[in-house]
Amino acid sequence: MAASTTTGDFKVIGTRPIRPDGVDKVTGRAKFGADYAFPGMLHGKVLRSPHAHAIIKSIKIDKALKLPGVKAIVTSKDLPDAENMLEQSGELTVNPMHLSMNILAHDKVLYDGHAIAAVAATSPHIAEEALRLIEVEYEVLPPVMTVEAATKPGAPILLKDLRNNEEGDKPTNVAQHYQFKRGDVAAGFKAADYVVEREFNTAMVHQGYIEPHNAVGIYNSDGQATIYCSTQGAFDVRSLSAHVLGMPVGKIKVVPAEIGGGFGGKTTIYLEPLSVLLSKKTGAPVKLVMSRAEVLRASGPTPGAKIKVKMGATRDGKLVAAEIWMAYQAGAFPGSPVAAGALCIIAPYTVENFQIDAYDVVVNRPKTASYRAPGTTQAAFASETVIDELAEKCGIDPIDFRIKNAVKEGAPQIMGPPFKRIGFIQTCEAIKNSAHYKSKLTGKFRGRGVASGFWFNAGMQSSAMVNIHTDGTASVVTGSPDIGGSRASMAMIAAEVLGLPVTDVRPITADTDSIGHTDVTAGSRVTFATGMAVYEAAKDAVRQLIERAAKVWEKKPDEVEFRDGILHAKGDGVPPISIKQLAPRFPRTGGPITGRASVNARGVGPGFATTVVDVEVDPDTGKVQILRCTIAQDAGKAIHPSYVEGQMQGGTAQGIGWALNEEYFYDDKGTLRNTGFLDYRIPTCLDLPMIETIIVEEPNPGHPLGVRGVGEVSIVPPVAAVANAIYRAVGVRMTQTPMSPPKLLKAILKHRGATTTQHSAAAD
Amino acid sequence: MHAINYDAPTTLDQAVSILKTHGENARPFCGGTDIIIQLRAGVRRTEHLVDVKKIKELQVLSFDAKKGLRLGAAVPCIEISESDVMRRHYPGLTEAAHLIGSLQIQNRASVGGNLCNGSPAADTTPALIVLGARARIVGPNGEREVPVEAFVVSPGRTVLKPGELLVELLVPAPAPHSSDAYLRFIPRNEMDIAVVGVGAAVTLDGDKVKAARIALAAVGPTPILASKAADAIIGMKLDDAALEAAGRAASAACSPIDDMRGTAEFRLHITAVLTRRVLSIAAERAKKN
Amino acid sequence: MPTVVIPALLRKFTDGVERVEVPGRSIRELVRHLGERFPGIDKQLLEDGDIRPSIAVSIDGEIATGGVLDTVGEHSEVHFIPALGGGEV
Amino acid sequence: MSKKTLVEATINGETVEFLCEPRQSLLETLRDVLELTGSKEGCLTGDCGACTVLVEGRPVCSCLMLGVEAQGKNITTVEGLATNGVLSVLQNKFLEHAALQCGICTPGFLISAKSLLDRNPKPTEHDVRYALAGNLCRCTGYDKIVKAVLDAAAAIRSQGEGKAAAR
Repeated sequence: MAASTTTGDFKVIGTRPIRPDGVDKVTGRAKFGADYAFPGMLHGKVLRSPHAHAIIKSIKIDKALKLPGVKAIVTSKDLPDAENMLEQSGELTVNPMHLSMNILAHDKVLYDGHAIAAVAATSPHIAEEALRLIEVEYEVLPPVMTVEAATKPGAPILLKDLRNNEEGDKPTNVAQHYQFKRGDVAAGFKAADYVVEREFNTAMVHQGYIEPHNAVGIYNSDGQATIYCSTQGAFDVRSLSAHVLGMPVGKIKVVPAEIGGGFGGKTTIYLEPLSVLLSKKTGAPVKLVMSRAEVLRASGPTPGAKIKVKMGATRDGKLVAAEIWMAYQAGAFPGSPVAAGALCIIAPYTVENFQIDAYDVVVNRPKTASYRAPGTTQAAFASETVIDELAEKCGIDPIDFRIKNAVKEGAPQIMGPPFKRIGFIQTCEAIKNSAHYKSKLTGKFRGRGVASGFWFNAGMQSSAMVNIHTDGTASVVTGSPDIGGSRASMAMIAAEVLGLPVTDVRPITADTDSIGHTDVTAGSRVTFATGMAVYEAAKDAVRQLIERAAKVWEKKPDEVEFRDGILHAKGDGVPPISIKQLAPRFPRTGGPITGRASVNARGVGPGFATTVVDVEVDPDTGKVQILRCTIAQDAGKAIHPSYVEGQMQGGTAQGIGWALNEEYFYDDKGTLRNTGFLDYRIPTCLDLPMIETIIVEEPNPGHPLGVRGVGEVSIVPPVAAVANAIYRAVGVRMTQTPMSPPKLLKAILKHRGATTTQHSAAAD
Repeated sequence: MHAINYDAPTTLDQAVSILKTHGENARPFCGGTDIIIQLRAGVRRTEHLVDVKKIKELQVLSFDAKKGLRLGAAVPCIEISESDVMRRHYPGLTEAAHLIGSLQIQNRASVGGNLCNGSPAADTTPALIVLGARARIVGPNGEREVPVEAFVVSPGRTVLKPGELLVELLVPAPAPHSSDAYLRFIPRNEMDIAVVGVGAAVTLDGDKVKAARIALAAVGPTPILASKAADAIIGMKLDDAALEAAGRAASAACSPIDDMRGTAEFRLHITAVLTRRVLSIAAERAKKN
Repeated sequence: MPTVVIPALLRKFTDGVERVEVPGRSIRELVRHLGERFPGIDKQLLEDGDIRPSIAVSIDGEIATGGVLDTVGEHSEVHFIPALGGGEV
Repeated sequence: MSKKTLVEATINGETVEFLCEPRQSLLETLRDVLELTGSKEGCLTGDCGACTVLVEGRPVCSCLMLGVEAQGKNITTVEGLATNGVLSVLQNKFLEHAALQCGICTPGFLISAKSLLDRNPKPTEHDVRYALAGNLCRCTGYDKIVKAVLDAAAAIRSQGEGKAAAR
């Protein structure tokens, strides 16, 4: 891979063409997972635990099986044994035993909503009625809902085999301890003029994609299974399902349907192996679709966190020390993104002395999954609030404070290696120079807050093919499900290299049998890594076009040049020809042209974003209105600026929802109370202003087009930015999410009480 | 959902007869925006849904300056919020109807259905109560009228007996120098259920309050007529002290719970805040009438 | 000689030393030499003869993808860090 | 299983007859019986709006209406928005403005937006946001959706003016 960055003129990249799948999406023709139907198809439903923590003593299915229309029922007895070990699967590590236990509870249920059995019947209504006839006997255990409850001495143990890296053979709920440190923390704090120390608590929140999980499984008598589903990674569904079902990977084909949002939540499996098991038992295709309540109770939200941050700065605004303790709720099985959170929490700043301790803790909540910059929004809420406070103590504008401490090329990352070319300061400068930040915010109970965020982005494996058709147009085949418009970017990259108009390039997302392995659509990696594969595949096609033209002209390939879609013979007066003119000659010059490339992409460029938010607080109710919001983000190079802006706006909106109202609300029995969009409150159209965007383009030297991932970092700053804005509006520092009206009002009243007491004390 | 039967009678007699035949196993069905969800979730069970939308008595929306308002139980909320007559004479009830769910919900849900669902958080119920509305009920044993404040008996349960049907709501004509208002508190700006709702109707005599009614939603097991809160301002000028007193009395009338929508403590505070705000709005409107 | 930066929690094997120079031209050789000098540390890094799935290797500032097969230069700086991303399923 | 009922309705301008159980929602009927899968299921509680269709020109959540209630009604789904294969102004504006990412909410938004523009040709930003508040989108932050609807309104108005001038 050439490390040089293309900065030349682009013809297609940077323009805003209509997305190739657009018409299907506005006419209702696009087929999402739940839209698939097959002759003789059965409908499946899943029985779920009403208890947060209980031993399953028995499951009786006889009555349910007798209900007319019921064709099969599966429980964990139908699953093969799976190994208790760790294996790499794309962005995630996988423990097959834990995965199997999450698909169908083995001997214990570990959260409200944990799957116990699945039914296939001739209609979804009959399958649902059958669930009520399955009799499960439980021995209910005390639920362990928080990090504190899970780590106190004598806490009930969720997983009897769980051991961590520090406590030897002692059963525990702490799955892992991570530590990162550098320099001399004590000396650092000694040098500090100001020290701020606060404890933060964030609620578990959900990605909130509008499309529920779904799967159609078809098992054939020859042992071959096909799964249609909405997923971020068809190849991961294949390998994870193979683990759970004890099937060879090669016996499973996964066809990725259109996907109605994922944000990380559709990188694992829930229904897919059940659809195959039920199909195997019945001989018919079986479709399962989760209800919204099932999505909230039993898919993978992102952890609630407890984070203690202590940071020190000198009077002139230089950060000198940080001491951080963080513990994340992994859910019922190990594997929260707490390590990522730890590596990101102060990543935007140069701090010479720090120690970060991070703990992954199991609790009786659903197993968490990825959510947009996993683990980092929680972390940034804590650190960026403390930084805001330090800036205030130093009397420095919060943006200037960030710029003063910002990491630059060559500065060591938390994990050690130095940064390459990055655009953090540029995002700060962009906000500082924005019309928004320069505007004056007037009015009572209004405040402006800023915050920044960092996310690594991911590389990993991708495959791509570029086929040149007989009329000189092309198709681009990749294995990356398109959740935000990435197909448009893939077509644009191929069109740029081939010198074709983008409308002459059709992109498709292929199934697992039709393209080489491609890792999950996550980690902001599609435009970066799959884009790299597409770029290489298109270059491969160009190389072949040159060879063919050389053959036609009876020249050597190095005597042919390819520019803007036209082949030129060097030297003599041979008239140049276009791909279209050359295409009819393919049969006589060696057959069809397919460019191919597979990459395990290196050269990932991290992303930074800085966000400014204006709020107005109703001091009598604690309700917050977002008045104005602007985000600046480094995209490296924006292939399709509209969809880059879309990622920035969408992440910002999710961050605002996280800040203000979203939370998992469990009662004292560990039952989730808000299982629908009525009480799991994601922002509506009326809750948000227009979200202004500034795309910063600081090219990533590790990508041929300068691309960085853009999908995730936008969600990182808003929670802290809102908290900082609330502080400036009403004088209270919020240290928990959501900053919902009851919580904010309580803080305001407490603050008002405190200030009144102070005033009256002064008056006395 | 379990299997159900569906009927769509076109006359009151037919409806009552079907409801009587099936007794406990039948339920009137209107906009469906609550009951379909409840049947799906298994929190309510019924064998027969009796769709009452085709009965013309339930679709009446008429206003008479002397007799007041007749509001058929099946009139969708959207017709109320789009009605100039309603906005002029009953602005509080109109805004309550306008607050229910999204436009998609308002096109289906009715004020009568909102009442029969028996939720303590129903937005239109306090708005009806403050107007002195009465519910006209028809059943196998004839007709009866019940004041709206007595209609809901516990969460999800009403005075309707098996076989009975709410036909219409009768609302007195507004007195001179009077008006009404309704405010609710929700965490977002749309799509939520009231954490607290407060309705008020005020009649002025010069700058003093001649008559008033205040009703509360989502702060007890049923909608609450807060008479003591109204008593606190009757005969008074609506100044800050009077508003404070009304707010305190309204809070005192509540018995809220902690839940995912808010803590009891929060609800008590918000009840006082909204009572002050809604009284000011109602009084401003009354001055113009 | 390449430099290996020891992760904080493995510094108990190195008496708290953070940076060590280790001979070798591949990750496999570096880990073997590390293990010879600091007994036990190699077992923390390896599983079935390759780098553990929960650990990523950074060579000269870039996440490497070849596990023990990746080659290192005379002056390379190597970090062992947690595998990033969304956690575990 | 409860007995199926024969229902006759006009869907996207065509008279159709279909059989459905009373417990089947209009959404289920459209998707599973009539194979019109453009209307989406997001919540089944009327909170997300992905299943929005027009019934007698008014937007409703088809998940909260029974299939049997469609008897004699005139219903429009996303499949009925284009005319003879030509996209409506709204559909085109959604594409031009990149007003969709995953696209699962798009059918519902298009229907709600159509209902707004049919009644209010000159909506303000607030009018648009209010009319779309019953439709949840998790991808876009709504910015580009609101802009697309405002631009569609302007385009429809100028078309109308063009036609008026031509007369």
